[in-house]
Amino acid sequence: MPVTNEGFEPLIVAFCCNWCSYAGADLAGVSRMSYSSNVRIIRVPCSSRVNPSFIIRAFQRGADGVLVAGCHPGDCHYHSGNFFTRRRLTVLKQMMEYLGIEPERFQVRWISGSEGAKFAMVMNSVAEEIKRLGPNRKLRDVR
Amino acid sequence: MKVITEKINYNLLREVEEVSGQKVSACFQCGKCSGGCPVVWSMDVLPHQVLRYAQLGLVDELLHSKTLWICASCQTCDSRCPRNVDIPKVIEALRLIILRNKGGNYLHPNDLPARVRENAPQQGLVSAFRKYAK
Amino acid sequence: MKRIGVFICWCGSNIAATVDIDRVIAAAQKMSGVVYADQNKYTCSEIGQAMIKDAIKEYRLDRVVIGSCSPRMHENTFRKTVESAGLNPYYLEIANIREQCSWVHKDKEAGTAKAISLIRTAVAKAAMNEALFAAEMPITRRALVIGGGIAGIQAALDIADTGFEVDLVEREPSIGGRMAQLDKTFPTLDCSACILTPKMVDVAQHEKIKLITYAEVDKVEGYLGNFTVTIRSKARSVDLQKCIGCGECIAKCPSKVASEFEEGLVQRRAIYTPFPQAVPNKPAIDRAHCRFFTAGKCKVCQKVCPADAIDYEMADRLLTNQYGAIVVATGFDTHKLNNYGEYAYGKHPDVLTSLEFERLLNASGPTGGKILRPSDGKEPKTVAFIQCVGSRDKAKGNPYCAKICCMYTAKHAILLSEKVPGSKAFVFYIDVRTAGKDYEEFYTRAYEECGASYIKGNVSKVFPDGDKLLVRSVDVLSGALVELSVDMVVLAASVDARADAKELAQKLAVTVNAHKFFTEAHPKLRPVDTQTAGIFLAGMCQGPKDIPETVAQASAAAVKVAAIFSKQSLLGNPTVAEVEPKLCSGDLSCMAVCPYGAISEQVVEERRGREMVPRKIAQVNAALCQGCGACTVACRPGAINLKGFTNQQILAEVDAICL
Amino acid sequence: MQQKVEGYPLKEYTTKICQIAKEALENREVTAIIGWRKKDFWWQSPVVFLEDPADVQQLVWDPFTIYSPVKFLLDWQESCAAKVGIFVKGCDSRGINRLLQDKRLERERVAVYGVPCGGKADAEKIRASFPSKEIKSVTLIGEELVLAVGEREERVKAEAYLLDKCLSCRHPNPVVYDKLVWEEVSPRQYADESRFARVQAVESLVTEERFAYWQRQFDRCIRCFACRNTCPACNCRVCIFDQAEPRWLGKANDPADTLNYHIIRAFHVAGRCFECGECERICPAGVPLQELNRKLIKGINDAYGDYEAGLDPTDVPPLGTYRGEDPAGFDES
Repeated sequence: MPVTNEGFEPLIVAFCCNWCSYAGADLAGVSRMSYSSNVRIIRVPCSSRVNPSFIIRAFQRGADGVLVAGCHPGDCHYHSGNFFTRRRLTVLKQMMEYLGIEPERFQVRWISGSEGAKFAMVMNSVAEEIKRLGPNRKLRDVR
Repeated sequence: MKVITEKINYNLLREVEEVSGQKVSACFQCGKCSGGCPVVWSMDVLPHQVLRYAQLGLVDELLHSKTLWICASCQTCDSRCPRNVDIPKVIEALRLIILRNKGGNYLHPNDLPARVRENAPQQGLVSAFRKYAK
Repeated sequence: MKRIGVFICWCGSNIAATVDIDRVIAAAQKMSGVVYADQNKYTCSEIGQAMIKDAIKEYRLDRVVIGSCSPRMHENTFRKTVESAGLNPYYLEIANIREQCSWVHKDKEAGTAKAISLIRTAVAKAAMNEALFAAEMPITRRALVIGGGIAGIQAALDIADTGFEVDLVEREPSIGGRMAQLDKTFPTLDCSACILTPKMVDVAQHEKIKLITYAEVDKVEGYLGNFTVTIRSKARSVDLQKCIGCGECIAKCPSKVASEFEEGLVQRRAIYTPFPQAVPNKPAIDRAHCRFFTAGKCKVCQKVCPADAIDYEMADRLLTNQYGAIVVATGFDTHKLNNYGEYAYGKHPDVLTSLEFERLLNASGPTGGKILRPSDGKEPKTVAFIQCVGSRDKAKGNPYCAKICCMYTAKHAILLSEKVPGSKAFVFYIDVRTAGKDYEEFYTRAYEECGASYIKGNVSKVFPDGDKLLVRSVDVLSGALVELSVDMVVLAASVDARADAKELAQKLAVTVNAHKFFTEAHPKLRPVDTQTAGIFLAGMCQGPKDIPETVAQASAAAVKVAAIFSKQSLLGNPTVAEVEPKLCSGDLSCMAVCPYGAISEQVVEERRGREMVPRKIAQVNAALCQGCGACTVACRPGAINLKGFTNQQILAEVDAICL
Repeated sequence: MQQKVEGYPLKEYTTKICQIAKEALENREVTAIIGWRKKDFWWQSPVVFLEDPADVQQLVWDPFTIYSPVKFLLDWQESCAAKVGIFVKGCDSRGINRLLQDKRLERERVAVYGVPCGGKADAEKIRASFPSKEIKSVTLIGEELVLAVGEREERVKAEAYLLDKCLSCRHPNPVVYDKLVWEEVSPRQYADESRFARVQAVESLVTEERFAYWQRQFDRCIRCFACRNTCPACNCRVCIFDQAEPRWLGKANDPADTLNYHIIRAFHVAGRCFECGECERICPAGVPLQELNRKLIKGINDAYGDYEAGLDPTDVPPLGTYRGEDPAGFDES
C-alpha cells in the first residue's frame, strides 16, 4: 500500500518507562540510530504509571498516535508493574477498537534497555502507520 | 597438501632446530617475515610458511620448494621477528639437510680447522660444502 | 507564577550540530513562566554549573529546566547544582535533547522544532514541581551471598572481615563450586584445592559467617537496606548438629548414581558428600536416588550411623531473614553438547569435555590424577584439544567467547606433557586469546617448551577409528588439510549462564541479558552493581571470567556492601506515592497492585457536621514505596498520586507536547 | 424454564415485603427500610426510605420495582451509624457485594432482604402496544402481565414486555442476603445466549461503521452523569469527573470529551461491572451503555478467564491481579 497523506507530519506521544524503554531510547541515541522526529517521549517510572486518562488526553489535545512502552514481562524493575499494564491496556485497547478507533492509533510495546535498535524500529513503524492513517480526527477536541 | 599422522616427521623439526640453533616452535605465524622479504615475489613457499611446514613436519613440501634456494639471507626478516627466530638460519639448516641427504659429502665439518669452524660465515661454509660435495 | 530558568547545553557539537540553540533560547524565553534562558557549551562542566547557580541567585529562579543529555546521565549532577544554589533538588527538570533528539535526528529544522517542544514540555512539568524530601531508612547490617563458589566465598569472607554479618547460601551440600573441581589453575599451576580449601574452612569457621548449604533462595522482597529473603533449606535428611562426618553411612549405602562433582565419570552413593574436602564435611541424602525414598526399604545408613544423625522425616524448612544487601554469585553451567554430534561426544568414551579431563588430572579424581583413557585405561599418547565448542557459534551454540578455554587448554597441554612423557598435544583453535597478566607467557610455554602443536583450524569431525579417534581439520596457516589419529579428544565446552538464572533474576528483580547472564548497571563504570540498588554481582553469573577476575569482582562487591553498611541510615527515594485523604474512598484497589506492601489501611478522623467521624483510607509507607506508580492507575478517583510524576505534571506534559 | 410463581398473586408478594419490613422496624433490628413504593403513574415504582413502622404499607412489589436501591446505602452510611434494612433483587444483591468488595459498606450495618425476581416490565414496550394514558395498573400474575386499560383487562405474555436486561439476567436470585423473602426462581432460558448478542453485533461491523455507530449513540449524550450516579460500581467519594484540579474531563460539550467520559467510565468499571444494566436503563438519551460494559466483560473473560463481578466480595477483580502467562491485546514481540 503506498503511503498516502503526503506532507502530513503526525504527532506521536510515547510514554516510556524509565528503566527499560526510556533507556532503550537513550541507547538508540547513543548508537546514533535515526528515527522519526515526530515522536515525543514522556518519561514515567513504570508503564503501570500510565493512566488511560493520559492517553485519551493526548488524543484530545491533538496527538495522532500514542505509544506506551515498558519492560518485557518478567523484567519489570518493580516486579509486576508491566503485568498490570498488560491487562489494563489490553482492556483499553480492545475498548477503543470497539468504539471504532483504528488499532494503530494506540499501541503498546515492550522495549528493553538494551533494545536501542528495536526502539528506533518501533518509532519508525508507528510513525509510518500513523502517517498512513492520517490525522486523528475521531478523538480530537473540536475547540 | 595434507597432514596425516603417518606423514608427520617429528624428526625434521628436531633436526632443523638442532642444525639451525633456532626455536622453530616459537613462531606464531604473524607473517612479518614474509611481508618484508625483498625476494618474496619469486618464492613458491613464503618464509612464514617455511616455518609452519617445519613445525608440522611437512618434509616433502619443504624440501622440494624453490624458496630455500632463493633466500638471499639478507636477514631483513630476522631483524624484525617478534619471536626472535633467525629465519635465514632455519632456511640454511634446511638447505644443509637437503645436501646432507644427498650423501657423498667429502668435506666433513670436522675436517675444518676449529678456528675456521667457529668463525667462518655459514654462507662460506655452505659454499664449501657445495663445492666439495659434487 | 513560577520563575523558571532554562539552560540549553550545546554538549560541544553533540547537540549544537543538530539543534539551533539560539532559536531554542528565543522560543524558551516566550514560554509561560520562563524569566531567564541561556546556553552553555558544556553545562555539566564546572563553568556550566556555576552559570546555573549564578543565574538562580541573580534572577531569583525557583524552577530550573536544563536541555541537555538524558536525565539518566546527569540528573543527579544537576540536582546537586540546584541544591547548592539553595533550591530543592527536585525543582530541576531535564529535557533530553541529546539522546532523544540531536543524536537521532539529522535534519536541523526537525531537530530544532523537537528540541523546542521538549523544552516546552519540561517547562510545563517544572512549573508543577514541588519540593521533595527523601525519607531516612534504617539499614539491616547483614548481607546475603547467594552461591558458595570462589566468588561467593571471597565476597562472604571480605564482608565478614569488615565486621558485618553474612549468610552464605549454597545449593549443593558443600561449598566450593567449580573451583573445587579443578586440578591446577593457570597461569601459575597452583593446585586449585590447595588455595581454595583454606578459604572454605575460613568460611566455616568465621564467626560472622553463617553457612547455609543445601538451600536455595525462594523469595526476595524489600529493597536496599531492608530485603526480606525466604530461603528454602532443603531436607538434607542428615542432622548437621548430630553428624560427626565419619562417612560410615556413605560406605554402606547400596544406591549408586553418577557423581555430579566427578562430571559423571564415576558413581557416588545416594548419601554422599560431593568431594572429600567438602565443607561442611557431612553428607546429604539424594532422595531421588535413595533406595528408602524410592522403594520404601533400606535404612542402612540409619543403622550404621553411630550418631543417630539420619532423619528420614526431615522436611524442607523456610527461613525468612532480613538483609541489607545481596551478592549474587551463582556461577555457571557448562554448555550441553547435544548440538555437536560431529565431535562424537557421548558416543565414544575417549571424547571428553575439558571439565572431565580436569577430573582425570586431579589427584583426588577417579584415576588418582593419572591421565587414562576411559575406554581401556591406557595412557593416551596423542590428545586433540578442540577449542570453541559451543562458543563463538551463532548458529548452534553461544555467540560469545567463553573466555577461559584458551588458557585452561594451554594448561591441559602443559600438564599432559608433564604427566605423559613423550605425549603430544594438538590444539585446534580459531584464535588464541591470552589477555591477562602472565597469560601469553603461559601459552607460549605450552607450544615452545611443552611441545604442543597449535593448529589454527576448527575440527570439522571426529571419527571413531578402532581404538583411535580420527580428527579432521585444516591448518589454515599453511592451507594443509589435517587428518590426525589421536588417542583422546578433549572438547573445550562453552560456558552457559545457570539454567535457572532467569528465575532467580525475577525473584531479585534484576535483569539478565539475552544469554541469561545477570546484567550489570553499567558495562564500564558499574560492573558490579545491578540496576536494583543493594544487589551486586560476582563471578561467572555476570558473564564469562576467570578466577582472578572473579575474585576481584567478589571483593569489589564486598566493598560495595560494606559501603552501604557503613552508613548510619539510607536516604529513600522521595518520588513516592502519596494519598490525598479527601479523595480516597478507602477501597484499597491500590493495595492489591503494590508489589512492596507499601500501602496499608489507616483510620482518619473526619469532621462531619459537629462531630468527628472515623474513616478508613489508604496510607503509603514512604520507606517501602519504590515509586512505580501502579497504584495511581488502580485508584479510580486519582486519590493516590506519585510525587515527581503527579497526574497534574503528566497531564501538563501531555498538553505541552500537543500544543 | 419458566420461573416459579407458586400461585400467590402479586399482592401477596407486596404483603410479604410489608410484613418483613414492619417486623424489622418494630423489633428494632433496623432503624430504617429501603424498598420501593408506587408513585403517581403506573410505570413508576421508585425507591422509598422508611423509618416509621406505620409507613410500611407504602412498600410495593410490582413489575416496575426496577430501580437499584443499593447506592442509597452510601448516603445512609455516611450520615448515620444505625443499621438499615434493604430489599434487593438478584441484580441489586450483586451491587451489595460490589460495595462490600470496595469496602464502601460494612456488612453488619445492613440487613439484606433478598427478593428473587422474575424480571421487570419495560414501560416502553407496554406503551408501544397499549395507550399509555388509559393504562391504570400493570400487575404480573404467573407468566402473564395483567393490564387494566381503560375499563378492559388485558392479559398478555409477560416475556414480550420485560426489560431486555432482565431477559439476559443470569442471577435473578439474590447472591447475598440475611433473609430470603420468598423462594428462589429459575434463571431465564436464553439468558446466556443473549448476554453478548448485542456486543457481537457491534463487533461484526468494520472499524469505520463502529465509529459511526458509537458517534450516533454518544451524540445524544448530555453528560447528565445519571449512568454514573446510579451505578453501584461508581462509588468513589469524589468522582474524577467532578474534580477541577486536575481537570480530567472538560466541561464543554465537546464530542471528544463525551468520548473521554465514556471510555474512562467504562474502564473504571472494567472487571467490576456486574451487569445490572441500570446505567443503560436510566439513561435519558438511550445510550446503549451495556454494550460497552459487556464488551469489556467479554474481552476480560476471553483473555483472562471467566469472571463474574459481584458474586464473591472476597475475590480480586481481574484488573487487580495478573498471571505471568497472560495474553496481551497488542504486539508483545
